Amino acid sequence: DDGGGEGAGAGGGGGGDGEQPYVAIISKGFQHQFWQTVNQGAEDAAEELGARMTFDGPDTESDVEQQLQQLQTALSGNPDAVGFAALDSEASIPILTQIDGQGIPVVAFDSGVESDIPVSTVSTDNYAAAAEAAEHMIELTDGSGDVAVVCHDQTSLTGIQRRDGFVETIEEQPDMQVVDVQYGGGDQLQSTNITKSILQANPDLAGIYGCNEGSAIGVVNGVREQNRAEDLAVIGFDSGQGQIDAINEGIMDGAITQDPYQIGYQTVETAVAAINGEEVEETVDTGYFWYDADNMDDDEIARALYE
Amino acid sequence: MEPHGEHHPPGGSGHADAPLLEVRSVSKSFPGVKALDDVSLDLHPGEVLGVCGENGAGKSTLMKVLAGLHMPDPGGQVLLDGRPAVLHGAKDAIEAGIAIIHQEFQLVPDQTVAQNIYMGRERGRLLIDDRRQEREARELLRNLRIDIDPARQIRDLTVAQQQMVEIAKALSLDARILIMDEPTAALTQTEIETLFRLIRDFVSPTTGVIYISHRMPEIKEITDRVTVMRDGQHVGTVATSEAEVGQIISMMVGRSLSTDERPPARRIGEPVLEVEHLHTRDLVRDVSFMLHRGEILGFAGLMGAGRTEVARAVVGADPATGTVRVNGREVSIRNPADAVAHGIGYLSEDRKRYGLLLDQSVRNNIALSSLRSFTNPLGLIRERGIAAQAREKVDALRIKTPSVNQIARNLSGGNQQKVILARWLARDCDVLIVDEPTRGIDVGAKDEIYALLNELADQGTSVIVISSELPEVIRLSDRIAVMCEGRITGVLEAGEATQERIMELATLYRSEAMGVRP
Amino acid sequence: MTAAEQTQLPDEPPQTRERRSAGPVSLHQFLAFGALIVVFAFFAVANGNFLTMNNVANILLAASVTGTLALGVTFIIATGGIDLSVGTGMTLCSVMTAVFATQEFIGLPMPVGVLLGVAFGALIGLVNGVNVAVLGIPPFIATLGMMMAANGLALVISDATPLYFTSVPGFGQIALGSIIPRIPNAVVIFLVLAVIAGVVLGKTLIGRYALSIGSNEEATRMSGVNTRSWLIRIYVLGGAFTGIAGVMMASRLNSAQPALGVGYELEAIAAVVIGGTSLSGGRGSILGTIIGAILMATLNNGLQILAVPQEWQKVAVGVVILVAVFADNVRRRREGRL
Amino acid sequence: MTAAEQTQLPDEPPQTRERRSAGPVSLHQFLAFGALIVVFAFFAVANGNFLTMNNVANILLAASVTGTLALGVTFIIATGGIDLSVGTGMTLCSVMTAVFATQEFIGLPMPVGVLLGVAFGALIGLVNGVNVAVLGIPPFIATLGMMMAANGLALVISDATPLYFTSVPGFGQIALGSIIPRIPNAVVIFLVLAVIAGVVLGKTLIGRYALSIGSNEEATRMSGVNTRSWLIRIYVLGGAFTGIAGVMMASRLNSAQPALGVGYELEAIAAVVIGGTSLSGGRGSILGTIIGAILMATLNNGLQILAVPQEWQKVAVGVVILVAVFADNVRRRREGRL
Ligand SMILES: Nc1ncnc2c1ncn2[C@@H]1O[C@H](COP(=O)(O)OP(=O)(O)OP(=O)(O)O)[C@@H](O)[C@H]1O
Ligand SMILES: Nc1ncnc2c1ncn2[C@@H]1O[C@H](COP(=O)(O)OP(=O)(O)OP(=O)(O)O)[C@@H](O)[C@H]1O
Ligand SMILES: [Mg+2]
Ligand SMILES: [Mg+2]
Repeated sequence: DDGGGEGAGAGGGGGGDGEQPYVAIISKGFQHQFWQTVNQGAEDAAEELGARMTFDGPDTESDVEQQLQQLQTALSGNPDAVGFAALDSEASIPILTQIDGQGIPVVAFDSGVESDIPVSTVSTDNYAAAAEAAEHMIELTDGSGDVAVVCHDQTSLTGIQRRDGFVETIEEQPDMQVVDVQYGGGDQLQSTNITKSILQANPDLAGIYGCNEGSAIGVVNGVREQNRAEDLAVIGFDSGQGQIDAINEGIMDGAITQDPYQIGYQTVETAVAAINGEEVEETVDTGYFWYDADNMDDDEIARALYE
Repeated sequence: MEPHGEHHPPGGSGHADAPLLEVRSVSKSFPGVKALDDVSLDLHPGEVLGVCGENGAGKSTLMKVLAGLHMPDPGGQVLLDGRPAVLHGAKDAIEAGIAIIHQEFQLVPDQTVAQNIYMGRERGRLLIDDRRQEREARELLRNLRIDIDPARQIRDLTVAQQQMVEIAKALSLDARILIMDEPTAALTQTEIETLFRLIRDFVSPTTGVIYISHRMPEIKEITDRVTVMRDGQHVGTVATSEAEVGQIISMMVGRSLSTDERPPARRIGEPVLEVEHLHTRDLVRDVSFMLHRGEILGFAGLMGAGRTEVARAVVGADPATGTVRVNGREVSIRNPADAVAHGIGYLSEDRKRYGLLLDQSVRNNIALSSLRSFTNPLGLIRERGIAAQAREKVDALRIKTPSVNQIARNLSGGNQQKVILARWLARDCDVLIVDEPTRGIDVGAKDEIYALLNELADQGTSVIVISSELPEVIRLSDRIAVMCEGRITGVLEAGEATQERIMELATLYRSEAMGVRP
Repeated sequence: MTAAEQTQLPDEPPQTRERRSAGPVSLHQFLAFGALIVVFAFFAVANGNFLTMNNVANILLAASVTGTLALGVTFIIATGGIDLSVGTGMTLCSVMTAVFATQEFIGLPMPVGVLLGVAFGALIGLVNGVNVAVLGIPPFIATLGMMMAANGLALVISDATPLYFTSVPGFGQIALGSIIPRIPNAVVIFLVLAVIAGVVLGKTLIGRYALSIGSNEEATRMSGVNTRSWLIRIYVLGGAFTGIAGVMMASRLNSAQPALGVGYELEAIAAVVIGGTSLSGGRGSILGTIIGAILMATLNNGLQILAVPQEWQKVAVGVVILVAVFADNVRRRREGRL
Repeated sequence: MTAAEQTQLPDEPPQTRERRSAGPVSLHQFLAFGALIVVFAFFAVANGNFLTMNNVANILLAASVTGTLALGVTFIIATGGIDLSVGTGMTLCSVMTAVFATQEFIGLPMPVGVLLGVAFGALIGLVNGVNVAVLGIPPFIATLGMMMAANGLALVISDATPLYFTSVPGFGQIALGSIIPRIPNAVVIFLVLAVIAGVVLGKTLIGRYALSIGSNEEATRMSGVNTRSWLIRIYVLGGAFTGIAGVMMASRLNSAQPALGVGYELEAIAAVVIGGTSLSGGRGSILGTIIGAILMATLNNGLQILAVPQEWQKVAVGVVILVAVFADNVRRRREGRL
């Protein structure tokens, strides 16, 4: 059902089908800095390429229904391409099939969709990134001791991958063990309280890992409030002022960052290419970095960090 | 209060001749109802003015205008000491020296007696001094000779005690004009006497009282003049000493009424309801009685004697032990639904709390107990049947309402009472327990209700009438059970029941009524 | 009523106002409906892509799950209660439907699985009803407890992973098939349920008693209605709607998403209240609830199509809810119903 | 009362029960307190790390933000209202405090910035109060609208990024410093506020009228109390607590986190109700609220220390809330208050 917009007299602001390519992006959220940075990258790309874009995401990363609803609504705007970060790739198949049927290219980003509908997938390998976090944890603890995980959510794909990548790598170590995994919904305060409880329950803990920005901040706060910065290895995920400060203060030993700006940028770039009928890569790996006090100021790293 | 300079000389147009309060051509319309139509009335210093009228005549509406709760329609005027007053809200009225005891209680149930009395003028500077409030309230109540502990919560008081608190609160306001809207509806003889004493103490050359009641003997006893209203209009004002009760009544209803005659004795059938060894946790002690087919059994007693509690226990509204037999078979009644299933209906004395669905229509209120009989085989309710029934009852009981779709809250107090009565008449119970069935009902309607109860009994329904008005119990009942302190102290046959005999039994265990010291 | 009097209204407390107002239910929706028309017209003019057959179907589809929850909540609120457990309860029902119907678990035939899913909703309602009516726990707390418990149980049972219905052919068709061309079945189901709910609330004993209990529970009880048992039935009925919504949700997502559901209860309650049902009980309107649900869905949809930044969307929805309810109050006051 | 009679209790409708029960407030907390003791004892026995000075301070710290919100909510609920906006309202106040105090924005001196942050909370309360008392919008809807609007505004103003207080020296000390050794200031602030709230609720006009309005608004008005204006003041007071909680939260996180806040309102309300304040208004207890808040924090802390899987934690908290409130009802019934 393309060509729906009949101009609607006075307003006319909506359609604009012909001139500018329109990319509708449905992300996994909008309230957190990570997604805001993705949004920023996408906006910049759109501007450079002369495209129009919109950006929406559900309130929480468990609200699959809201996300699909937003995707559905976005279709009413007659986009020329769709960027989509599926919360649940399987549940999105029917609507993706519908989009495919309308001949609209789909670019998956952040996490993949298990289907051949997307023309390209722009993402970070969260499992590998988490495994890298674990490697650093092993290094920091000399390969022995108990560690704990504070995660943002137990059902979303990123939540699961960042937990499992870490836990499974740690468990391979003979002398290491993950004693507790708790979920704080990415809420900084709740994550703080959780961290403190974990430290309380495990006085001999050797290290602790926070799975996303909010969780990592919570871990930092908890460690700070319990005065355990000295003897604990603390590892975070994503960036943001809070984690950067914590690394500078020496509370946090380091963190994994993805490159959300690039994720946003490349998604739009790929989508516009697809609209223009150009050949696109099946996967675009936007990469991840380990950053700590030593390399934080390196150009390559600093570009990927957001404050 | 805003003095209008234009028509009246400012200041003292002479306190001596100006009435304390004057109402000039006040009208008040509600959607579909003209509750007041060009009403005028005056109250002179030092007098008690009675206001009479049928249910829905507009008495309460007029008083609410004076209390600042309703704005009258444009055109009318309220004058205090000869000066026009604009009463915007309760505070204005209180500041203008008008205290009012509303027909429906206006107390805060979760707070104490003292806190209620001083509501709006709390004692203490930075912090509320509850001790002082209690002390002052105790003093006040002692001076008024009302025996209620000021530290008790309102919700733990009986209806009558609450009424006494309302009275004490109004008197404590140091008002010049005291308005009482059916203050005795919840009181028994002893408290009524206390109230009259308080009114007489209150009246002075600078104060006046407006007294609304449906009870003619009270009007005769306490008022100096009587203003009669009908259908929202002022019918006339007469000096009490010069007017016969019959004359007042015919002004009210526009016709004369039959006299208070007991109908000839009925033929009474076999026992329908037998109650044995009834006990409740708080009050009722070993109550046993028997009710026969077609009989009207009266329950008399002082306030707090436990009549209501017996009724509530019998219908399963409150926990109790004892046995109840219906038509000779022992039954287990755990809640009012069980009671109704066994053919026992109970009309509560507290219509607002236990009776009305205030926000629902008259027809829904009437249909509540009989709803099931209006369902078709599919389980759907037949609205037409409900409406027809409601219209029939509204006509039969002469309920004053613009339509059966009117919200119950908008009906006058007496008409609300009739609606609940209609509900039980629609249900067709074998045993009907009516608790203060004529509370707030006008004289004309009272007669109709008496006739109705008699008719019910004649048709074989057994009725228990609980009433604080002795003439009412005596007039209606075939037998009268008298209670005192939770026990039945005697059962009198119709022939032997006199007010004196009943009072004797009602005070068997104590020389003074609970709540009020003589 | 004259204009003079409107300005002269003595300061009546609004809560009392609300409690006092009532009347034939048919009138109440009028304003919510007005608000819906205004919002619709606005979006239609502002963006040409809004008023297409396709997008209207979208809006209705978006309204159907919350709307179904809201239908059940209408009954609970009519009694003067509240149900905070519908959101996570719905999710638990999705999960249980997966347990009953998918091959990975019990693998019952689809219709049986669906029925059991709905029955599970009724069971949740039963527990709520017993907690409220028999144990005397205030509805807010009883259903708050259930909200948390259901959230936890959904995660426990599903092991915190989505359960897919791939093994249940045709399950996705329940919500997304189109018996009527171009209209998703979920919309049809919602509207059929709405008609049923309207009849049940207005024309049957359970509906009448719900309103009576909300109006004055004691008086209803004293009139010989077994309020305890009816209250339980009302919560069971509400729970059944939760169950249906759970099945619809599962079908729409072709999976049970165990972490979903928190927040849906507020949306459902908001739809009910925007539709003119009073939170103090005694007054309720199914038509209003439907309009309320569609109004919320329309707002979300229209604002997104206008590409309003999402944070402003939230502000706008909050303000529109306030304005709609306020305007409704004004209208009722005009009509002298307050 | 004999044993025989207890079994014969007729089924009284619980809502009325609740309404009817009352009495000296001091008694009400007894059971919530009992529940707290039981929970505490259980965790102490189950895990040796639970009962340390440090962990007790942790629990109190965890209770202090929600507890402060709950103090304000107690006043609103006492009037028979409800406040759903405290969670996101708190966040908005955090953001506004950052706007006032940090160098990146206005950069006022810290005490001024903090005061303005609190005042902003009062402003939110004012809007709620006007919506409820003047415009006649039911509290649930008025504060639901505000909840959404505040959520959106916090994101808009902060541009959806956390605002850090690094430029405001000493700001973190507001919550985390220790005037009293080993006790974080947030705990001290919370307890001081609790004492103030207790006096205000019990001994001043605003508290008294809050309870009166909740018990019988019409009667209160007829006593010459300007209920409209008092209601507004009560909402403003509640809003001020929201503002203080916002500052405490910001100080604790040394940043304003704009996406936070949804869900805190239910926790605050739960604390209030567990503490014996009746949702139908007229009855309220600050001591109860404190105990309720600490009980919830203890549960979360203890279950985490026991490393109970999170999904089971939710179930456990839900069930404990139900049991605590139910047991409280039973006790009150025993005392013949029902
Ligand atoms: N708020 C209202 N809305 C609509 N009608 C009302 C309202 N208040 C009173 N009425 C109507 O006004 C008329 C007068 O009522 P009012 O209460 O003044 O009667 P009353 O003389 O006090 O009767 P009663 O003796 O029964 O108390 C009645 O018909 C009543 O239904
Ligand atoms: N302690 C109490 N707390 C609450 N309500 C009470 C208490 N005592 C009595 N009541 C209620 O007050 C009302 C009257 O009490 P009771 O049954 O003892 O007296 P009665 O003989 O019917 O007198 P009345 O003429 O006042 O109705 C009843 O509704 C009863 O439930
Ligand atoms: Mg009257
Ligand atoms: Mg009685």
